[in-house]
Amino acid sequence: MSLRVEDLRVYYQTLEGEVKALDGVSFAIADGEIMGLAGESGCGKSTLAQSIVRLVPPMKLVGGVVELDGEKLPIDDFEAMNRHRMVGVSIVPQYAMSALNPTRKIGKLIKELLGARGISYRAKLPELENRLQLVGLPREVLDMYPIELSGGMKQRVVMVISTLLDPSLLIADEITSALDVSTQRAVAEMLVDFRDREIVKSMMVVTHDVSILYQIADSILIMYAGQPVESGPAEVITHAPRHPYTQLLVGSLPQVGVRYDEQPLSGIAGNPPGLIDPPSGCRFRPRCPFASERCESRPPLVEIGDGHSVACWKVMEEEDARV
Amino acid sequence: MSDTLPRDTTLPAAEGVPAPAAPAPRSRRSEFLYFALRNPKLWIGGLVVLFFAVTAVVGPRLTDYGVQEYVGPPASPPSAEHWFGTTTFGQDVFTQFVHGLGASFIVGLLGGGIAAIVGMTVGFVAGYRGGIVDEVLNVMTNIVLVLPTLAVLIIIAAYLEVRGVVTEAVFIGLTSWPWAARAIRAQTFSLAARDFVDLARLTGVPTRKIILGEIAPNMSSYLFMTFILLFGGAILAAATLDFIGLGPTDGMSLGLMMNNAVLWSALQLGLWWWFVPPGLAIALIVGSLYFMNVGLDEVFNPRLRTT
Amino acid sequence: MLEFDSVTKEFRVGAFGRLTITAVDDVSFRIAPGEIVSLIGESGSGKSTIGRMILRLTPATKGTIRFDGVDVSTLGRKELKEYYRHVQGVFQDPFSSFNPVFKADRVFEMLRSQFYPDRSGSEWEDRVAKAVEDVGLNPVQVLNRYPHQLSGGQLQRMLLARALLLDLRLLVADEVISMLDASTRVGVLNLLAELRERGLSILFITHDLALGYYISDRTIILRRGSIVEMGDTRRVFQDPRHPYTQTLLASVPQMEWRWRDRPVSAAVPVDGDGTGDAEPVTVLEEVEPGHWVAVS
Amino acid sequence: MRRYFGRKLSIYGLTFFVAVTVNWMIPRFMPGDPIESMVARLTMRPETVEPMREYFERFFGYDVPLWKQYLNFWGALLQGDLGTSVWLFPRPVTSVIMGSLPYTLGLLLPAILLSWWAGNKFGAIAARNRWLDNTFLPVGYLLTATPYMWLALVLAFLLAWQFDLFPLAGAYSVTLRPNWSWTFVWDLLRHWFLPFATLFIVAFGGWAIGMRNMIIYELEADYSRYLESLGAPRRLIRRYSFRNALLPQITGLALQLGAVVAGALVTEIVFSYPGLGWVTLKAVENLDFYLLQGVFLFIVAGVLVANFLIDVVYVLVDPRTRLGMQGRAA
Repeated sequence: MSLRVEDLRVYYQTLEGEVKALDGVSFAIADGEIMGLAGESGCGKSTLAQSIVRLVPPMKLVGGVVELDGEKLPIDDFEAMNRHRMVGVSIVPQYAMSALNPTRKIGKLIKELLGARGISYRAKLPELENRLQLVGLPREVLDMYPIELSGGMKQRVVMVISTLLDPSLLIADEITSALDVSTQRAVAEMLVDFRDREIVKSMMVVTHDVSILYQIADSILIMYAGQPVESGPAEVITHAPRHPYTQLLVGSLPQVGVRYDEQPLSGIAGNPPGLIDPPSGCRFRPRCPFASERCESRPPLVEIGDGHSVACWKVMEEEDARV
Repeated sequence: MSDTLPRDTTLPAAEGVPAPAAPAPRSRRSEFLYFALRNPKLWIGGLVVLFFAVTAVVGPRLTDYGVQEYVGPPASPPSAEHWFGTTTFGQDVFTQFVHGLGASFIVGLLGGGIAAIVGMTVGFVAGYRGGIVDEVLNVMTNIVLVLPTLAVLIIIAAYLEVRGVVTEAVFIGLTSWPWAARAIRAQTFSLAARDFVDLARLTGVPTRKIILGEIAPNMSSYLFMTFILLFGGAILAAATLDFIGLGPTDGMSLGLMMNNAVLWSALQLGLWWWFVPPGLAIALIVGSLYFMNVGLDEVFNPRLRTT
Repeated sequence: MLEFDSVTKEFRVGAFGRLTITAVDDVSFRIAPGEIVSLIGESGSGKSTIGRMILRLTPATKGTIRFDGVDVSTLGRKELKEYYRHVQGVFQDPFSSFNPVFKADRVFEMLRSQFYPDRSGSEWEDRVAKAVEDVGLNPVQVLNRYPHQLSGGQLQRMLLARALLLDLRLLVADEVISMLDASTRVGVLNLLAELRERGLSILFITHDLALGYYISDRTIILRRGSIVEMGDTRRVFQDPRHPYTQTLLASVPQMEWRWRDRPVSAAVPVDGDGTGDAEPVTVLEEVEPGHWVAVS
Repeated sequence: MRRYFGRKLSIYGLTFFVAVTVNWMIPRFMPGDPIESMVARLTMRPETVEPMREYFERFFGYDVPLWKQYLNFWGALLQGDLGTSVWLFPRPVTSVIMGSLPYTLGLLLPAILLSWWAGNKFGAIAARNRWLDNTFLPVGYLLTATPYMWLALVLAFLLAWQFDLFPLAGAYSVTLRPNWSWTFVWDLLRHWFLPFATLFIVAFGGWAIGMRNMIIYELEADYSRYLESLGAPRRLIRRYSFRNALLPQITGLALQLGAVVAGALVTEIVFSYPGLGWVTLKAVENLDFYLLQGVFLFIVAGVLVANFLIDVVYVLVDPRTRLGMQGRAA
């Protein structure tokens, strides 16, 4: 098991109260696995990505355990986490295009970053050049300032830096969403390549776009309002989801081949709930067409098939009926 | 399908891509008020400024002496009779002080006000119109910006035989606007690129109304802060000018008090009560204005709030 | 109805406009009444600039844009207002389309004061309520609220309601749903399709091929300011002739087939379509009735 | 790069042109007659008034058409001729200014450079220490708001009058003749210290506050967040932030020049320090307009030159300006 997250609770401190951005999140990522984390804005996916690497105020760890390769990560101890960052767990942030110090040449930045860990830049240089080649960049970028690179090039440099020390887990936070279609595919495939070459052991790809995950992820975790609702193999989640939210979500995605005049899609009524005082029980209840009284208590995430777990009373009933 | 549940979450903007920029709670105004009342920088600064403003208004009524009147024993230290002591000639320092305070506030309000109006006009027009208009205004702004303001003021004031507080304020206002124009231009520029401005244009709203009705309200806090800084700057500029002896030829000002003190050897005679109050008042007023500005910045700019 | 005829747009950049960038290069197309045309392109393709030129938010450098045969660049202040009575736009970012310091329904009031200054209070209110209901919103829940109290989907619908209060004939919809969440975007998309059924023409600008395919009758593929392929949406998607269209289609993430089964051979692009060498001069050639492809 | 400097230089050139023109215009179009007041001061006997006025009018070139006066003005200026001082008649203005310039520069340069350096260092330290930050912030704002002359007065009163640690006035003791002996240099330094300290302290407050605000901003920038995510040590992140925060402070230096020069003028007046400020006061007192205008031109020219030097430094330290200039869209 590369990453194991158990009942993670991270709240945001705000004026009106605590925003329960992550409220009891459990999942695991196996060695060599690419897990996709998807959901709408405000579901907690980015909070999850950030809190594993850099948990700072107003984020607050309320409970739960994060284990990497069997070792507990001190995610709420900023200094103690430094030992694990970049080596154990690394992130390619959403803001990758502006993540490089504008007044340092890329090579010097990397040199100073490595130097702070007592690693020799010169010894690492051949590998660094390899990696740059891997993402389609010439070695000359090392002698350039970020302003000399295009947005896409900067993002690739960040991908190389984040993975330079072969982290056990790489978190890719919405890295394809700002890109054009043709670039999106290239970058997404690079992530797979990183895993295939064992540069990183496992990966968590955070995105709002489920169809990207179908392309590159082994498994998918769907979150809603700070809680996981369904997880399982990518094929199952995209083509045979069981949770009503996942079903509606996947059903609302336009695909090339689907036209309004032939096969109109429908969205999900309503909006996600506020997370200061979320609905009790199942948080999808107010928008769910199948909601019943039972849903007033929170459904547990239960495994119903091979690696396929769902948090829904209705699904559990159906499963029970089948047995 | 309906899409009608109100959105009442206040998740930080980091969440997901399509998230709007930090949704504010129920009402912006009440949120600003909440922070304004809890911002010590703002109300401490405000109280100090208010204290001096009240002194400037009420003070002249507390004293029976004329500003230039020789009323007491020369060079006497503060006493119950003469709160701030007397000058080498026996003028009452307190009387001069409260009158000077009034002049400072007038110069500040008027000079700061004029600078704010010029700065806003130039900034709005340059930022909204762009292109060649922007280029020309920009060159103009840069010229006035690099010209050392005080040196220009000295030259102008030196040739004016009769100078009043108002003339002084006007000239200060006309030379101190460039940085404000620059800042407002930048803000306008970014606001003009927002879609609601395009939408107003698609509704046929004329340019002037778009600037005043759509863009300006979005930077009202910023404009207010700009005015506060210009206000403080004008007080300082006037004090410096007065100190060189180029202030108002009639009446009293805080800078003039210090000028007189130096001229009539207050330093050599150790008459500290003559020059300490005016300068201290200026430092406290202008410092408080700057301090308020920081407080306001924290109120309007959530990123700067501590805790 | 709308003719976009050999239009070029150059932007001047740098101090005193020393450099020029050609954002739109000799583009021509037409939009017929009741037609949804999707304009698909990546960043830097000039698609938004075309929309802004139609809305006269930015002037064209060369060429003419005609609406009902009238050159829109010649419109005076009064005529322009009449033009806006028929042609309106909705933009990408709903939160940027509303002035954050005012209540969201101010867009209706602004419209009234400019276009219907003589309408009385209650009659106008009824019209607004009707328009709001027409776009699937509950007036009680959206009127008299600040923009930040509403969701992106609600705001975009409000903007559509605003446009519908006029005698709208052409709507320029510039990436209107790309900032909305998956669960709400289909609703807005369907609403656009319904509006078309009432006779409205829509220029649907997007970077997302799936959205273009879902909603439009005709498709224009734009690249670096030029049209590379144009035709009936089904034909363009099912039988793409231009290599660029083919690459785009191969890159769209689908849930029906996997990328790994259909490799693209071309070198990995770093930045979509923003960089690269100068394009050779091309002309559009009709490869089948109504289906045009750029050839050199 | 050449374009960038070309643009800057043309702005400065234009500014100088405007300054000279204003300088020329003011005495001619302002109410009041400078020659009249000059003559009034200089003449003893009534019968000499008329010849005196004629002499001055010819001397200052008022007897030719306006456009010619303007050209002559430029011509004289380019030859370094700024007219004749009335106060120290018949010394040329240029010579009066040249005599006082070293004193002003001797105050300004160390005060500006040292306060900038120390203020930035201190601001960076304050930003990382909450207690220091909370105590320093009010003090800092008070310092920047302090009128230079007032601090000068207070320092002079306390350190020179009350405790007699420093001399109260002048650039050196009247009993000494300028020479390069230790006694004289020490005396010079003792006289220099208080005016210098005044300029240093007020400017210091401004730089420290500026740096504190900038560095807090930089520490929250995306690149700092990314470095934190990579587990980079705080030291490294602070170093980067400091360096990046220094860049706007360099621009700030250019913007503050005028204010510091003004501060130097009034500080010199308090300490009767024989620099340009003291000369200005004398010129104002003696209605010596030609001297006043000469000082004005000198200050403008000095500020413009300093601005240009700062531009050069900025380009050297910020790669963004250097690279952004190579034909990229601004």
